[in-house]
Parts: sequence; structure tokens; C-alpha cells
Amino acid sequence: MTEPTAKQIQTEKLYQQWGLTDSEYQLISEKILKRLPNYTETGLYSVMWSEHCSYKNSKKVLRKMPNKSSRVIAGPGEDAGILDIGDNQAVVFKAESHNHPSAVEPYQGAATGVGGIIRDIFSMGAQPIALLNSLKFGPLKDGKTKHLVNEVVAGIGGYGNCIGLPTVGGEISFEDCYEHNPLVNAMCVGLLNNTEFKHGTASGDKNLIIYVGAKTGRDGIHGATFASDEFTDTKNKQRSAVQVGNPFIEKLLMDACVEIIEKHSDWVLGIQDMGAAGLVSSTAEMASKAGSGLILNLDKVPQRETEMSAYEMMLSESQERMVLCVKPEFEENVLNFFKNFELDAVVIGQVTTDKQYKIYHHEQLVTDIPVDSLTEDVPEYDREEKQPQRMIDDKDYHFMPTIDSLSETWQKMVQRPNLASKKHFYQTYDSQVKANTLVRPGSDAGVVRIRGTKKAIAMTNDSNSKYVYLNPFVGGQITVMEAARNIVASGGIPIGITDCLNYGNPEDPESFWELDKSVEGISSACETLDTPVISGNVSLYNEYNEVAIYPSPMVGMVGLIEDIKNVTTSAFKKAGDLIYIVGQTFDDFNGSEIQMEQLGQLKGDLRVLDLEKEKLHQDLIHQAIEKDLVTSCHDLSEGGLAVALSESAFENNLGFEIKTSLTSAQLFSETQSRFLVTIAPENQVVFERLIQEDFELLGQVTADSSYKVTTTDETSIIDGSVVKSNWKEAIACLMKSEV
Amino acid sequence: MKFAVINFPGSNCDMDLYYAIRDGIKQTVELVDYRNESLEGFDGVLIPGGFSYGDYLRSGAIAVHAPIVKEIIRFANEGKIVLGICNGFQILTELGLLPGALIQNEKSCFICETVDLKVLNNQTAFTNEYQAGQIINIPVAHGEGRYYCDEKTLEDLKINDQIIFEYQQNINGSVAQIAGVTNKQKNVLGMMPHPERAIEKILGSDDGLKLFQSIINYQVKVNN
Amino acid sequence: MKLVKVYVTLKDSVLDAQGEAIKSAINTMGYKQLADVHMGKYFELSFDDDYAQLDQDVNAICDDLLANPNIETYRYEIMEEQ
Amino acid sequence: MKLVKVYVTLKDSVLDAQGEAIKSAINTMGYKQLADVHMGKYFELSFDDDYAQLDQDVNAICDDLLANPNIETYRYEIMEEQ
Ligand SMILES: Nc1ncnc2c1ncn2[C@@H]1O[C@H](COP(=O)(O)OP(=O)(O)O)[C@@H](O)[C@H]1O
Ligand SMILES: [Mg+2]
Repeated sequence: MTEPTAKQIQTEKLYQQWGLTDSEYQLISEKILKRLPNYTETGLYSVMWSEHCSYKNSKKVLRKMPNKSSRVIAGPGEDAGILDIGDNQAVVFKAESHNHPSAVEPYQGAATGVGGIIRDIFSMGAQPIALLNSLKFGPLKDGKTKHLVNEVVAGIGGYGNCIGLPTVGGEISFEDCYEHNPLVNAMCVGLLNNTEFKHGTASGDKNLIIYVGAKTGRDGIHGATFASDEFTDTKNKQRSAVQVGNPFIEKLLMDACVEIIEKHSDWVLGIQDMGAAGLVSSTAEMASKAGSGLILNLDKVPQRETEMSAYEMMLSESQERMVLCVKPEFEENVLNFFKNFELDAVVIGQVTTDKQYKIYHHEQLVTDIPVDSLTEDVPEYDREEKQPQRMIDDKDYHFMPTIDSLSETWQKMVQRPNLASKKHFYQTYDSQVKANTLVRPGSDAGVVRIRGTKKAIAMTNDSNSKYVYLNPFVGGQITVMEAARNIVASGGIPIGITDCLNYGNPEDPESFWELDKSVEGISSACETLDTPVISGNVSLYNEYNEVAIYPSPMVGMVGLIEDIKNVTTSAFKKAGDLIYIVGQTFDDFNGSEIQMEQLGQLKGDLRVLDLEKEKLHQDLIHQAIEKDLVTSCHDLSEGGLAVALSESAFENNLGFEIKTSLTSAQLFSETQSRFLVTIAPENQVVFERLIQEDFELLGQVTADSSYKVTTTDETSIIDGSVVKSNWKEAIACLMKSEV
Repeated sequence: MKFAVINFPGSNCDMDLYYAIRDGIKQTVELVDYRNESLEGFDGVLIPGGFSYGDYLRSGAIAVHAPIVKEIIRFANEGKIVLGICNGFQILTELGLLPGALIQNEKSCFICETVDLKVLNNQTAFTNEYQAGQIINIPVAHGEGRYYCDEKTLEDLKINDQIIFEYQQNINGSVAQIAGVTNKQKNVLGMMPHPERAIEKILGSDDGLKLFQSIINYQVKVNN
Repeated sequence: MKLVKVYVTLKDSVLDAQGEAIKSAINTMGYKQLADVHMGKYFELSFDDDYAQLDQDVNAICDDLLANPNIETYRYEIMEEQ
Repeated sequence: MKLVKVYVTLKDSVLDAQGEAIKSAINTMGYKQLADVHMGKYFELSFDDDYAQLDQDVNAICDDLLANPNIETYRYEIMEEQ
């Protein structure tokens, strides 16, 4: 097998198939190298300059996000962000999308998404403590989607359960636009027991580059490049571009990396995981950050397959691998340390001072380029933007639901897949391993205590792409605020976020406008809450047949619970407790689940979100919880008050009797900034004095599971046990039903 | 009492068990690597949950070839306390120290839930703190937890009162709703539910604590 | 009845985590002459007898459900069931 | 090289949960003439060529590792690897 020459790559424009544009190629050959890049070099530029590695389309937008607060120890740019939580401890978290791999191979795509995000956390030296995930699929209609859902869920659980990290939260939703482009976003949270951390850098002349973990195979190398097209003989049809995970190896790798950094900090100068674009991206970034150069000898790289080319080794996305930078005097110690964990560890290169990136393969110098050119010289694009036409056309449209029978609508709504219980899926995730989980999936946020302290961490994944589709700016704000309400309702204060920005093609002006405006929305909400964006991930080009998904930013928020006595759940605790709604309700039906139920489409604009009011309500709720006034608290979101009331009643098989100034329709309104709260009757005066305004006493919790509801239109008695079984069984029923 | 928690590659509930002993019943406990060949000085051996060797062939199948296993067998044969939880139970059946086998759940998915168990035999080293017939609330988390044995074995289990815990709802399709069994001598217990996850009220239940306290009671009696 | 035996194996280049774990276990057990292990899946499907397009349907079932063409290959045999 | 193909299946008396699940998935896809599905494991072991007691050792490997005699049965074939 011969590789094309540099000349061939130029004249036949082979670089285009790798995703480099003519002008990018010219920049490389004329300005940077002043010669034609060879085959391997062209490959390195193409991956390092891809949107996924370089953020060349989104950088300008990402800069709008606030990333500072008094807690921030590390922000975007590291494998994961770090926030100080006091007492010399810090939380480390990040989320990542694995959309495309999951569409191709759902089980392994989802599993390796989880594996990848865990490595980002322990490469910071942090002990991973919990996992979350956000999944979006097409409607549960055909067998194909159901199979996809089953496999993705199995992959998420398969990896997390095996490695032994609790999956404590997440979300799963269904819309037409995801049928051919599912979204699989995973988040990992870790704990750092000191506020120093290891940067992913490779510094110091002659220091060693050590490769640790699984062997390299041809996993995940661009299927569509000419490398696989033109040079595959028939036998290589056997080849696969899909990454396959091995959680067992990752468990060893995780334990080893956490321990080496905790106990032998002096041995390790820098550490980074090999994620997207494997060896090249990890080593080039480490060298570039430190202002160093690097020599790598690929013959030393542990290999699972034979006859791999330099290109293939550098770009391989084989899982469960890490790179360390180590002082020569500790070589022996480090190699032995990993050997004791039964992991491969070998020296594959050295740090240099000339800022060149040099790669040897079979004794030949196959790459010799400035290391910064891979990471710093990527052109940054300023994409054209245009407000989507639908927003202009539907600006004044207001959807109003019709409620013929409150009871019937209520029963129907709780069965909508987006509102029904997701337990069918999340019960396949181990949510309790490590014996620290205080609140498991099923309430608002997942809560994990920090053993040996009074503290706990609350965490949630939220996204509502329907709102973002209707109004990216307000939708972006809502995404953050909904996440924050989940944290607050659980007893925490929000301290920071990570995100996955899932959008369509950035070269489409409307798509780019959606990205830009929703990031502005996210940013403004984060400013209000003082929750910096400390890490994140961008996934563009999510489309099928040129139809983009809804703009789908996912926010992963982390909150701090100073004292575990403040941990609060959404379940009603006891008959006789008073039920309050905090926050005013308006006719907010655009983008709501009831609009989808009754109109069958999304239409109209969103109400402007009053960030200050939202923040005030969150603060008041937090104070009420701290004062021990609150027996249950639930944020109001999709499905509105009716759904929130039902969800709160289910767990302990309680009911309620309420009389409200709202209309029947407004029970399904999705106005923001609202909470459903219960308190013991003796606290009524104190509670009302604290909240002051914008609240309504609805009624009280009752012992039987019947819902007695009086609105301005009618009084209905709804059988709660039927509501519960409809809500509980809906997903399992859909998954089972035949096509 | 001094307990050993065996750490196989891929074990992941080892620390949970460690804390249950250290903080829950305030006894001495050490993690013991699977490559060790001695359990000298320990009074009880605990085999934790997790996915030893990835559980890649069958759960527990590869672990039985680890060096420490000979010592576990000796320990069990000498009548000392051996407790296997979840993957630990699977390892004990693969080893033949307990009868039967654990196979894929009937609905073939992993299931994480908190379940009600009935204590069928409270006359053992592991259950003397419970009432006979007491219902306890303990988490489960497993994909291969369906207990299977042939009829003859089941008969024997019943006759010898070896069935210690029974699911109130058969979540995984186990024969006779079996959640935990002992050997004939009743010094080796295997169970799929995780008592080490139920030792503090704030985690949802502390019903598991009594299991560990029972071991202490038993040992005190033996020592006297 | 027709009996169809289906064998599903990972493609050559795909990481076989199970095969690797089993190989090292067998080596530790003392069998050093073992060079390689691959683990796959094996299915036995029984079908009603008069089934004209059996072959075609088995192919589809393998493609859509029993094997994932991105990482696995399969082969099958159709025989009479005793 | 010698290639050994090992097939491990559940005993008839043990409910094959995975087989059942696959059967119902295949039925859901519209193939109604499927009567039964059993799922097992399939292994390919490669051994060095001059290996006198191969048969005996494979037997032992199956008994001690690849199959659990409480619930499973196995069979194998030894052949020349190409
Ligand atoms: N894919 C998932 N993984 C883990 N937990 C999930 C998943 N989907 C839903 N959950 C859990 O179910 C509960 C309800 O989910 P959801 O309706 O999305 O909550 P909310 O609307 O309050 O954000 C939450 O506790 C959430 O963590
Ligand atoms: Mg919520």
C-alpha cells in the first residue's frame, strides 16, 4: 500500500475529502510550511482543524459565555472545568456529545461517550463521583427507533454500571427532528481533594511522553477519507471505523490515574486523555500549551492491529488511553506503577524546545511541522447569520388550548412520552453504587453526598429544544433557569454549568443565528445566577437530508448543598401539608407539551423571561429550604402545574385538594420561574411572610390518591391511581407495542 | 473483628463494603488484593459487588482463577465467615462454595431498585439480629441475578434452611424467589441485594446494618 | 421445522474485549500454547416448515437485529430440525 | 495453527431470557413464523500447531472456564486454521 504523494494530494485536491478547504490547504502549504504537506501531515491538519477539535466556527460565539466566578479554578480549555467548593475540595465536571457515533452504532456509540467523558474528569486528577445523560430520539413509533433507544440506553448503562459510577440523573425526550439524528450527551462529575490540579501540558526539555492504557487499533478513523476509500483491499472491507469501549480497562485506568496523581504528584508533570483525534490531538495540545516541541516514535505505540500507517495511528480513536508527561528520573517508577494495575505503559516520545512536532515511523521522519500550527493557526470563521423566517411569520401567534374535560386532558398529558415516567430506562442504570447517592433519578436533581463532610452535590441535565426553536435567546435563558430550578428545588445553590451545544450546519445562516442567539441567552442567564460556563462541547452539522434538528443546547448544572439536612425532594410527604405555587402563571402555551398534544406542531413566540424575578424566586425558595420550612419542592416545567402536582403525589401514593384562581387551561401552561412547594401547616405564617408576593396557596395534600381540583372553570375529581398507572406504564407500553 | 474485602480487578463495591464495616459497625477492615495468597489474621472475608474482569464471559467466571481464591476456599472450609454480595455471590457459585448459578434476569435488563426481602432464616451468623419473617428494604443492582438451581438442589436448600432471603416481588425471575443462600454449614452466604448500600437512613434504608451486626454477635459467641 | 444456526463474530479490526479477557484467563490457568481467542454469539432459530422466503428473511433478521453490520459479520446454516 | 470452535448453550431446563427477548423482538418486526430462539456463546480459540494433548486441554478449558456445568452444555470442533 502506497500513500499518495504530497503533489498528488495537491493536484487531485485529495485534502477536500478530509474536510480541508482550498484556502485552508493553501494557508498550510504556502504560509505555514512553505512546502506541500505529505499524507500524514495533511491528515493531522484535517482533524486538528476540524470543527470538532478547533471550534473554528463556534469560537467567536463561545467567547460570549461567562467563565469566571470566585469559585473557578479552571475553566474551558482544560479537559474539564473545576470549581472550588471550600475546605480545600473542588468539583470537576464536563459534558460531551456522542451523537454521530451513536447513530452509527448505538450501543458502542453511547458507551464510548460515557467512557470518554469519564476520562476527561480523571485526567484532571479528580475521582469521578457521578454520571448523567441527556438523550433525544425520534418518536417511539417504529421498531427502528425503539431498537435505537434500547441500544443507546443499554450502552450508557453498560459502561457506567461496569465501571462502577452511579448514574444519578438525566433526561430523555422524543421529537420528530431527532428521528435520523439522535442526540446522546453524557456528563461526568468528579471530586478533587485538593485545589491544585494537573494541567494537560508537556513541558521541560527531554521529559518523557508516556502512553498508558489500551492498545491502538483502527477505531474511529474517518470512514470517508481517501485513506479508507482508495486503499482498502478486499480484506479490509472487514475494517470498521467504529470505536468499541472496554469499561473494564477504563476502571483500571481510572483507579491508576487517580492514585498516581494523588500519591505521586511529583512523578507526573502533565496528563491528558486521548479523546477525539486520539494521539495527535492529545500530544499536540499538551506541547502547544506548554510552548514546547515534541518527538514521537510510533514504533513504540502499543498496537492491536498489524501494518497500521502513521496516519492511522495518529488519528485512531481507540478508547481507554492516556498520555502522561513525566520527568526521566521517574520513568521506572511510573512504568512499574501502571504495570501493577496490569496496564500497558510505554515511553513513546520526548519533549523538545524547538516547538516542532516530529513523528518517526519505521525510522522515517513522517511529520515535521510547527506544533502551534495544529492548534493555534486554525482560521476562525465569522459565519453569516439570519433570523429564521418562522420567527418573523409566527411572531404574534398565541396558542390557546381547549379543555373539554379536565380529567381527560390530564390523563392524556401524563402519557405523552416527554412527560411520562422514564423509569423504564433509568432503572437499568446503577444509581447507587459508591453508597453516596442521596437523591436518585425521579426527583428534580440527582444528589450525591461528599463522604466525611456535611456537603452534597446536586446535579442535573436540562434542555428544552422546543423553546429554543421558537426563540433561541429566551430558550437559551430558560434552559439555564430550568436547570437552576432543579438544583434549587433539591436544596442546593447553582455554582456552575457545562453544556453541549447541538445544532445544525453552521454554514446555514439561520442555523448559525440560532447558535449565536441561544448562547447569548445562556450567557445572560449565567451572568444573573453567577454560574460560569466552565466546560462544554459543540456538536454542529446535526442534520438529515439537509433538515436540521431543533437547536438543542443541553445544560449540565452543578449545585452545592452546604448541609445535607437541606436535601429536598419533589415527593409530597404527608397528608395535611399545605400546597403552594410560587411564581405567577400566564397563558404560556407556545412551545408547550399541550401545544404539541392539541395542535401537533410548534408555533409562536415565547414570553420575555424576567431574569431578576426568576432569580428572586430561586433565592426565596432556597431560604425557605434553609429555614427548614419546606417538606417538598418541585420545579414547574414541561406539562405545567398539572404534571408537577401529579409527579409530587405519585411516590407516596398521596392526593391533593386544591382551589385555584387559574383557568383549567392554565394548569398546563409552562410559564417559567415557578415552583410547587409544600409546607407543614404550622409554618404557614412564616413561609408566607418570607415569600411575600407572587404565590398562591392552592390547598393541601390528602391521604387518598384522589385529586380534587377546582379552577375558575370547573371542579373535577380525578382518580390519581389511574393517573399514576398511565404515567408509569406509558413508555413501557410504547416500547412493547408492535408496529 | 477483622474483615478482609477482596479486591478483584473490576470490583466496584469494595469501598462501599469497606465503609459499611469501618463506619457502620466500627470494626477493623482491610482491602486485600486478588494477587495475595494469604488471609492469615482475618476473621471474615467479604467479596464485593462489581464486574470482576468485566464479567466478560459469565459473571464471576474469570475471578475464580485468581490467586487469592485458594485461600477463600480454605477459609470457607474451616467454617469461617464468607459473605459474597452481588458479583461476590456470583463468584461463590462459580467456585462451587454455594449451590446453583446466577444468570441473566428474566427481563434480560440490568435493574437498579430498592426491594423488599423476607428474612426466612434468622438463625444464622448473618441474620441473628433480624426477626424471622421480617421484611427488610435493600437495594439491588444487577443484570445477572436470576438464581437458578435444579429441583434436587432446591429441595436440599429447603430442607437445610439454606434459603436466607426471599424477594417479595420476583424482580429477576429467581427460582423460589431466592435472593440469598448459604452453604450447608451456614458460614458462607451469597446474596444479590446490597446490604452495604443500606446502612444509613439518609441513603434510603439502614436495614442492611443488622446483617453486619449479626456477624459480630455470632463471632462473639464463637469466641466464648 | 427448520433450524437456522447463526454465528455472529466481531470484524477483525474491532476490539474484542471479551476475547482478550478470556485469553488472558486461559493463559493464567497454565495453557500457554493458546494464541488467540475470539468470542461471538450463537443463535438457534426455529421456523415453521413451509416458509418460502426463509433464506431472505433470515438475512434481514441478521442485518437488522442479530448482528450490527458496522462491527460484526455473520454466517448461518439452514437445516431440518429433528 | 489449530482452530477450535466452541459452542456453549444453556441447558433446556434453564429459561433462556435473552432468547425469549430476541424472539419477541423478531416477532415484533413482523416475522410471525418464528417458533423459537435460543442464544448461546461461540468461541474461536487458536492454538500452536504441535500440541499433543489439545483435545484433552480444550475439554478442561471448557469445563473450568468457558461453560458452567450447572446451567450450560458445550460442544467443540477442532480444525486446521488457514
Ligand atoms: N436518561 C436518564 N437518565 C437518568 N435519569 C433520567 C433520565 N431521564 C430522566 N431521568 C430522571 O427522571 C426524572 C424526571 O426527568 P425530567 O422529566 O426530565 O425532569 P425535569 O423535567 O424536572 O427536568 C429526573 O430525576 C431525571 O434525572
Ligand atoms: Mg425538574
